[in-house]
Amino acid sequence: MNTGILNTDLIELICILVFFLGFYGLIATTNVIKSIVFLWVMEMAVIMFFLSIGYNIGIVAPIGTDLVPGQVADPLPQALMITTIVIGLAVTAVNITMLITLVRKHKSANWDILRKKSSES
Amino acid sequence: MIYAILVLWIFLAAIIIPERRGIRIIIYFAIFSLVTALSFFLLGSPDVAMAEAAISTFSTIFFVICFEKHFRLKADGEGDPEKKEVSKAAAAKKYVLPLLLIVPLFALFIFFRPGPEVSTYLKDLYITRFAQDVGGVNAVTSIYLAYRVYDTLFEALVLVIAIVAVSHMSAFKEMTVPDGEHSDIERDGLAVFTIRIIAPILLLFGVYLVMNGHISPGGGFQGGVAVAAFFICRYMIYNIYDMPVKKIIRLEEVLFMTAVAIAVFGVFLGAGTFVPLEYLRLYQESYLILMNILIGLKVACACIVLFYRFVAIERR
Amino acid sequence: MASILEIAGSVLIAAGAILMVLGTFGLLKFKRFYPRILISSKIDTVGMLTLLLGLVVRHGFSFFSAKIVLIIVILLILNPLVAHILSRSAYMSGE
Amino acid sequence: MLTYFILIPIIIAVFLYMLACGKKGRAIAIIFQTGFVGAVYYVFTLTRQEEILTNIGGYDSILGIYLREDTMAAAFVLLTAIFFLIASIYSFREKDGRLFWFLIFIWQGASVGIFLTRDLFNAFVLIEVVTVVVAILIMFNRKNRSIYDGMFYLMLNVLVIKFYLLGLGYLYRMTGTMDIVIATEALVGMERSELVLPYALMMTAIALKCALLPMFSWLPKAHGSPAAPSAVSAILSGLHIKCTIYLFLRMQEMFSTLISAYEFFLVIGVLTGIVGFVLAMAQSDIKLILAYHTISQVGLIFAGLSMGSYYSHIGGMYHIVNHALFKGALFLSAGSIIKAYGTRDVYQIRGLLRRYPGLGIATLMAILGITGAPLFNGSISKYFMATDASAQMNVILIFMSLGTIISFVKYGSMLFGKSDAEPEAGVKVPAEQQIAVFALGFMCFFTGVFGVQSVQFLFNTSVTIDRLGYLEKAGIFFASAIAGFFIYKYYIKTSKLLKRLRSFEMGFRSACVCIGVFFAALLLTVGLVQYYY
Repeated sequence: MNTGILNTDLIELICILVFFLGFYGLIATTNVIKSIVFLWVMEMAVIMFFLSIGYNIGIVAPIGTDLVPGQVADPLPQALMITTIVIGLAVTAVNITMLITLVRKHKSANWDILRKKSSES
Repeated sequence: MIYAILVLWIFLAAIIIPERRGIRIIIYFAIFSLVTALSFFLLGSPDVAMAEAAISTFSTIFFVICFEKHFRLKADGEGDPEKKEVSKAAAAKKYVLPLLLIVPLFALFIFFRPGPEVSTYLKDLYITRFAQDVGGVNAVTSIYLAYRVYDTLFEALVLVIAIVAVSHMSAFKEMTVPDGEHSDIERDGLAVFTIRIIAPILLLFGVYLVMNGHISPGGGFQGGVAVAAFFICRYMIYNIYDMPVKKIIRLEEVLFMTAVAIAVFGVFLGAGTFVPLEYLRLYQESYLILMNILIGLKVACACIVLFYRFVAIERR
Repeated sequence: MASILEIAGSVLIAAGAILMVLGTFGLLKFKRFYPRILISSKIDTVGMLTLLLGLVVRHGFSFFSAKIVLIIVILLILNPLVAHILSRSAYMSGE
Repeated sequence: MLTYFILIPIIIAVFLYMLACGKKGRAIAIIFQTGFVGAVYYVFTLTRQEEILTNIGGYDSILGIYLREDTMAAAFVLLTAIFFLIASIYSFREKDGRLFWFLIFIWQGASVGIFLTRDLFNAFVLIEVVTVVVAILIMFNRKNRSIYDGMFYLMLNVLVIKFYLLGLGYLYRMTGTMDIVIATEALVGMERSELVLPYALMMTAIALKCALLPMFSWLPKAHGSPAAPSAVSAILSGLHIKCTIYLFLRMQEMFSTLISAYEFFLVIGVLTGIVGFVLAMAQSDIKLILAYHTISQVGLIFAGLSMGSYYSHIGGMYHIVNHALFKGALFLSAGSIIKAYGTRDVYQIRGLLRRYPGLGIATLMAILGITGAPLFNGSISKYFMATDASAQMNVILIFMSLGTIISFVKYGSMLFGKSDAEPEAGVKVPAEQQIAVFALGFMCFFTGVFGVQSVQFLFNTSVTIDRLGYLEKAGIFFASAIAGFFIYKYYIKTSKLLKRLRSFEMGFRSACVCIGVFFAALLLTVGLVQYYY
């Protein structure tokens, strides 16, 4: 049981690390396409965190009859995360359409240049 | 084993940051998504892993088209007038300065991290109750389609809005490509031949996922994307742009309305309580299958439209 | 009886793993594109197939094995295709 | 029962979009909105006795999702219904109506959903729906820089919602539920130090959506966007911000047994208020003046809600409603003014009262409301805020209202005078727009005269106003109005610093840094207070 807690702990740390890597990427890059990629990376980190709640070695998927609560993964975060992923897809599609329209207009995908050219027009 | 994969995961997330070449970013991102899906599976959630694998394929297509457009336009036009040779000191400044914020933030985060106790109250309730409440075998689908179908409806709504948004915000108003303006893809005989073999299997797999969502991993969403992939294969085989997009969008809206109606009559009104006990199981299973089919078709429609918009119209 | 099958399966899995390690070594050793694609398709096809066959042998005749056989079939179709497309596009872009 | 308040607008939205009926569609829209107000009012009266609960699906225990409508939620839902009715009347002749009504109706349903839901994950889903809808509406006419604005808004909001989700994950891990009420019960026995992180994560997300101090850069872009229809700007300022303030209240309530960062939000609120009106003074675009003013008013609301006394809380709550009324009136009239005069420059528009008396009077009433003139609604909420406040706080409030007055002297100078940009006699403001603007303007007056009764009606609590204290406030208002007029005339008009501030703008990366800084500050404050006590 003790090792089980340690396991979740380590995965949680990794998730936070990737979350902040994504955040760092957002601050450090000037390219909008890369920003969208990093938003996705952050989302993956959050989803991984949700799924790792209650993780233990030897845990199985919550599928089947007569499940024992101690041995299966938590089904609620999984159901919620499917929702999150689908929303992420929709938002990314909207985002990229906006971006392509902008790129077509200003011939650049740089945050600073886009801002400058947008306020000119 | 999962730790080895997670280390690779961190490495892939980190390696995207300094990368400047678009094609490499896409490749790293695709591998990142695949590794994520694999670790989801190892964490005991095959449903999410499938959804992630399906979605990452789609978003990779989006990114490819976006980068392609970007580079072609950059090469066509005058390029950026402001573009200067970036000195090493400036580049270092760009990457080192944010660290001054991120590292303390990370340290603070670790410092204030709450303890590792996990409350399993709700989980235990779900595990022990879902079989008799909802009648499914897959707990995830049961929650997704019955306990929290209210969330799922809004998730479906976001896709509807996204499609409306994509066609509204695009630089091109038309829904279909006029003749003679296709940007043909370079096609290879062997590839077309193989895709011809694979495509029916893909369709079969998608239908299997949709129909068996309530008893095995998968479900409407994952299956729907696989069905959409079949139509992508069709595009790759014949290189045609004759998708009736308007009709598909209309169909998607009708399916959404139907899904709302089924959810209202199946769950919100508490219809399960009025069904005689000997038919309860039948009622519950048919509700789950019906809902899975509706959502699967809806998602398939949405993905087809999105793919078509991006590949046929935005790419021009 | 089962143990013989298990041993045979384990041997196959080990062989697959060794093939993969050798392939990775080759991938690092060669610098040009075409040798690399040659090696990487070895990893994909031979190494992976041996490993999966080992799993099938270990598990005997079951639903699980059937699914793995399906994976083997898909791999057999797709792997050569991927290698072909990669080398073709490399050739066309003038590598 | 409550489910249908959310689902029916959405179903009608998709229905209208599918049938693609342009002129019939808007008639259906108005009829539906009127009926919706009636239905909401009926439920509103029901909630006076007890709160209404709906268990979706009727599953036992806490397995499903609960919707609830209590006194506070009922007031917000009523406000939403009335506001959307007026906005619909205003934009009766909107071009491209098919898409417009589709998005407006979905927005309405999702907003009502945010007010009613008890489930935090459901709130997340609804917020995402609203975010995408708003992003499309911001760039509705696809002019000038609106696509950049829309993308900026969307990406910043999508980024910050990840913080919310991570905090929600921690909360779920600790309490094992996502329901606000049950989580409140579960949190009682917890250690304070454990909750610091989820609190900070979720509050950062909410603070960005409320446009608190370092993170307001998206708001002027979104609210002042030239491409958005005026009704959209009005709803954004009047209602959309309130959704997140409502969530802030609920979240504070949930954590209040262990964490109360009231001092932090008080300081941030005051600073936001000051920065907001300073930037508003610098602008010359009338929509941007109003947009920056929204920031200032949100700061004031946060200050009122965080002061901690009963009366200041009531004042903050009432100011939310008031702000919706007068900011709605101002944004709607601004839309008509821009159409009539063909310019957005505040210095070129003159003689509004003479040309368009209806619009002019409504604008005047709204200005009197927002500056806190006696007999108008702003004065009531500001009076309540100042009732139990300390002496320093009183000074700060007077200073903030002085700032508001100064910038509205500038805005109000549109009402009088003469200029070249005056329109030909032919340009007419449609009747329904005048009706909508006038209705909101009149409501500012009405809720001011019957202030005490309105508070009792909306929030179901009893309040009293001390006549003498109110007179004193009125005296202070007149004094500061005169002071404000002279400050505007002799300092603001000629100030070089303010002209430089006009081009103040944050890029995306700086906005991300601001999020990080705010998060760190909140974490440190809440964490250090914990060691201090």
